[in-house]
Amino acid sequence: MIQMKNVMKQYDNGVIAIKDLSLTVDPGEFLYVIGPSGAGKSTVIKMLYHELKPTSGSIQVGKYDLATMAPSDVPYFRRNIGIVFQDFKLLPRLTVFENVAYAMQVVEAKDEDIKPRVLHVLKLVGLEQKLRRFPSELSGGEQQRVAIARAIVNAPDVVIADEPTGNLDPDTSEGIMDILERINADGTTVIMATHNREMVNERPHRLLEIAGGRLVRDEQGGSYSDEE
Amino acid sequence: MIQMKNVMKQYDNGVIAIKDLSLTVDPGEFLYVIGPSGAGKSTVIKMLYHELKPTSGSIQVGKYDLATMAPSDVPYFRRNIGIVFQDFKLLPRLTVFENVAYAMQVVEAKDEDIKPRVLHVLKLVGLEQKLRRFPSELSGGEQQRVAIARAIVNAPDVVIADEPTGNLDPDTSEGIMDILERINADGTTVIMATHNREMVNERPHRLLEIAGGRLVRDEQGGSYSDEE
Amino acid sequence: MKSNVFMRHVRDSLKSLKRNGWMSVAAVSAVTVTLLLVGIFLALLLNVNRVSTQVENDVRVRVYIQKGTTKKQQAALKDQLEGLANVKKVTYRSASQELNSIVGSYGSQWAMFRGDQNPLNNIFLVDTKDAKDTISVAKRADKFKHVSEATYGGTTAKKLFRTVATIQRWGAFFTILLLFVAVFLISNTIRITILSRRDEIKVMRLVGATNAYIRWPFLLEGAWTGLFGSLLPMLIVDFGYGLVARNAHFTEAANGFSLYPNMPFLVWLDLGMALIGIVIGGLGSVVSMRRYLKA
Amino acid sequence: MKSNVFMRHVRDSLKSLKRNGWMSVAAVSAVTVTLLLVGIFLALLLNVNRVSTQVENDVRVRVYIQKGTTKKQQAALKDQLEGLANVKKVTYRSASQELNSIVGSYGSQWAMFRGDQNPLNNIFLVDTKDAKDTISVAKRADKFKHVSEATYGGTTAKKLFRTVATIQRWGAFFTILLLFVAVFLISNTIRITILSRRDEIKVMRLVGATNAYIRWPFLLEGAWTGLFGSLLPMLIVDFGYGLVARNAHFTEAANGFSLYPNMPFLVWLDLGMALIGIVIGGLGSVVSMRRYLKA
Ligand SMILES: Nc1ncnc2c1ncn2[C@@H]1O[C@H](COP(=O)(O)OP(=O)(O)OP(=O)(O)O)[C@@H](O)[C@H]1O
Ligand SMILES: Nc1ncnc2c1ncn2[C@@H]1O[C@H](COP(=O)(O)OP(=O)(O)OP(=O)(O)O)[C@@H](O)[C@H]1O
Ligand SMILES: [Mg+2]
Ligand SMILES: [Mg+2]
Repeated sequence: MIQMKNVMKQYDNGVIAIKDLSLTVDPGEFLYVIGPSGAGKSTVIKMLYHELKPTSGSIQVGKYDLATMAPSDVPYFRRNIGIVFQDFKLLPRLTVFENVAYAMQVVEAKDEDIKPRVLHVLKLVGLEQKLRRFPSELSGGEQQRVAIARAIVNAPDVVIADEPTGNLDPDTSEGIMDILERINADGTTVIMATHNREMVNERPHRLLEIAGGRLVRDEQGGSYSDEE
Repeated sequence: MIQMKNVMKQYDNGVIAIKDLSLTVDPGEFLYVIGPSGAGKSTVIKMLYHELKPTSGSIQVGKYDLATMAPSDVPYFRRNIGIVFQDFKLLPRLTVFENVAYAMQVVEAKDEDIKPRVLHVLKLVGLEQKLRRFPSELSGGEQQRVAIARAIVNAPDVVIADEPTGNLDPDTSEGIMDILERINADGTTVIMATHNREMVNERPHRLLEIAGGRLVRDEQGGSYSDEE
Repeated sequence: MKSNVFMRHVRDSLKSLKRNGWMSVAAVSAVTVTLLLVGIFLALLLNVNRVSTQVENDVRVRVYIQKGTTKKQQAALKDQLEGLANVKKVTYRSASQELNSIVGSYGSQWAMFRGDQNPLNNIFLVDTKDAKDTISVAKRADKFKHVSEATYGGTTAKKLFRTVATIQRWGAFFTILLLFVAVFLISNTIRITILSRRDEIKVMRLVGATNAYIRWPFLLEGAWTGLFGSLLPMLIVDFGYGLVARNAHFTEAANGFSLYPNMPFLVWLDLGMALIGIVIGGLGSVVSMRRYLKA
Repeated sequence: MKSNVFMRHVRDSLKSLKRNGWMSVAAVSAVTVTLLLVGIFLALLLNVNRVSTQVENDVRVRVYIQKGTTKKQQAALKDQLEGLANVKKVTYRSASQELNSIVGSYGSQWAMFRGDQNPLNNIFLVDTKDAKDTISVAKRADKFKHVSEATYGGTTAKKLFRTVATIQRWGAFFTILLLFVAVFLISNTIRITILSRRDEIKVMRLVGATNAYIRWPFLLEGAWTGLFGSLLPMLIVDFGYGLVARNAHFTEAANGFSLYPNMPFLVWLDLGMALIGIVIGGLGSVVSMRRYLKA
């Protein structure tokens, strides 16, 4: 499903964020990515959905080899991936409903399918009362939940989430985790960068730890507190 | 120090985010504000530093009555408060160093005082290596730490932080909490909205819980997990 | 593209225009002011061009008829002149009419020549189809029978031709300059608005939108901006030109000059302004976006 | 404000201009193109105005001297004419010079009047200080001794006055329109850039900056934008005007018309453009920011 081989990433300013990282993720896995602030978690995730290109090494996601993929294929490639960005990246000029619907419109879903599906996922994340709000009229956690709803609305093969519960209280976080585990149970691959120790320890899955741009741990059901 | 009396806040779109909230904070207190996503934590915090005005009720912070404060006094009022915004609000066109220095420049600090002080606080939050980076070249947690450095650089009377550890790993969060507790021990009032159950439970302070726009709990040393 | 998708783009573009609030207002008003300038100056330049052509056409060949020529011979000469290539019209003026115009501009002491004393000849004024033909027509008429002399104003006319050519050359230069400036300013305004929305465009890419899908609403929004920006200039230019043309009518008609009549002229001018607005607004959007549609 | 704080604002404004990258480029080039238009059209309009005044000043009073007036009497008349209020210059032209100019423009059959046959008078051409005084000077000269008649071109002159007045009225209108458009377009461009940075301004407020402290770098950045935007237009206009004026020199001098000489003219024009850029750029920033400095 996903294969990274000897990936190195140097940013334009010279920072080497990822040094040498190889990784295989099978379809249907649930993967935590942890590591200290600035370790390189977001960098890895951004390379997975091709926002960033690796400086060297190769990345294969599904049938796409990201190094050789034509620019015109990128949108189609991304349609199989639902992404929750660390900074949400909602469209400021669209309402909650429209933000989520946009992700369906771009895959040319039919109008009559869009409405019920969008309402359904917004209900899942507990925002069914705020359809007409603009992102600027939402609390931080509400914005984050819109981002989550948008990521799952197309029922993608892979959901990649960068700290999807950073702005959520523990109860709401549990709710979101329930959703992610449920879609994972239905076959969706889930990759999730997180700082939430409690969650990692209480809901064990495969755990990847990155530190200083290197993979320092990759263990099934590992727990966050190991190093303490 | 801080006194809110029967504060009600209705947003322009009609949402009543805070229903009737009264609150007194003494100088030197350390206060957690918790509550589910959308409860009204950020709204209370924004009223405290006068980004929002209450629809009714009165707020007194230090010698300022926020309802009657002249617009020209607002900057001077804010200089006694260090704020960590939930969405960071860094200036995108300034480097890490400049962002923190800016907060000192506006209070007309001398150039020769600015440099050592800025370097000091950036070292505290672990960013001494990234002085010349722009915010867009930082990881989420690094941006959050710049925001924290900016909030404390002027050694204000009050630090108000809206989820200052939402994007930080547990270890870094501990470090930030150490800093906040240290300046609190030196007499600074600290008010902090957070979702971090572990932290609230391990470092007990006065705990304020907001739900649905109302104060539902206010107890010294309360713990997050009470309701579970 | 399916037609319901296109309708969605149209709806989205209008929604976006509305939600962009002040940014849209600023962009539309930049287009408005630019096109207003274009409309007004273009109306001026085109009419200067027209009038200068009319002035040039005022240059006529003066054919002096020998004294003692009979009416019949005069009529034959007129036919001959009218038969020349490039001749549009031949007008007869008697010697006393000629003298009157001299008295009018050179002073009354010329009046003593009135009547039999009149040393002047009867003349034919020959209008050519194109002012440039004046010289050749004069040369040919000079050789006809009963013609004592055929002149075309000599150096004065040559000077006039040169002046008119200069004016028209500069008119063309200023017209092109104006159009270039308008195109640049409108597309530049659009560019700035796109620039301030580059993050939005990137997000659209990130959630799987194709470039075409992203482009359409922006293209349409740019075109709307251009269209809405051209409405006020059209109104003002139509109204203002109508006013000026009406007032000018009496004074100018006396001099034999005329502005373009309102009707087809304003339609073309309006169409030109609307087209510049719409095309440059839409194209400007698409071109400005290119850079953000790469990754 | 302490001077080191001001120097900081200057540094910050330049830094910000640089870091805003394409946005700055777009703003500067909008100013460039606008001022280029202003510079070129202003050079045109001001010169049209000047030449039309020169044409008007060509209208002179013609004082016909009675036949048989002695040289001495003529000299006395000349003194008298020069003594009139508003008279600038009095020029003598003999009857044969007059006839020659008629032959030049009306045809050679007038040549038969050469020599003793010449029915024309010797005349004085009187230039007035202001073309408008022509009529009153003519009226007074008419009553002097040895004057058979004093004319000022009659309806032709009146028509000319009217035409020149119309041209100058329109010239003023277009100049004002142009300046208004320039001011609007430049401030509007600045407004859009400020609009796209409103969040920054709000953040500055939130970290305790006073409005004055926030305003200065933006004001200066706007002024730099205006200044840098005026450099290219200054160069182009200076160079282009030099070129045109040099070429026009020979042809126009012959007609007695002249463009403004480069030297003080271009300095004023450049100064005007730079001032518009700097002042509107700076003021535009400050005005556009007002709304975001409220809370
Ligand atoms: N656009 C960029 N340009 C330059 N350096 C960058 C850029 N983005 C991130 N970095 C650097 O790369 C390193 C890894 O960043 P990354 O965002 O992957 O960290 P992270 O593990 O996601 O951290 P966090 O938990 O704080 O979000 C950091 O040192 C960061 O400063
Ligand atoms: N600008 C706004 N306009 C309208 N409604 C708003 C605005 N900001 C927040 N709200 C609403 O007010 C309520 C309280 O929001 P607030 O941001 O205070 O929540 P919060 O407790 O900080 O939540 P979180 O933990 O998710 O940040 C929410 O229902 C939110 O939707
Ligand atoms: Mg990250
Ligand atoms: Mg909040």
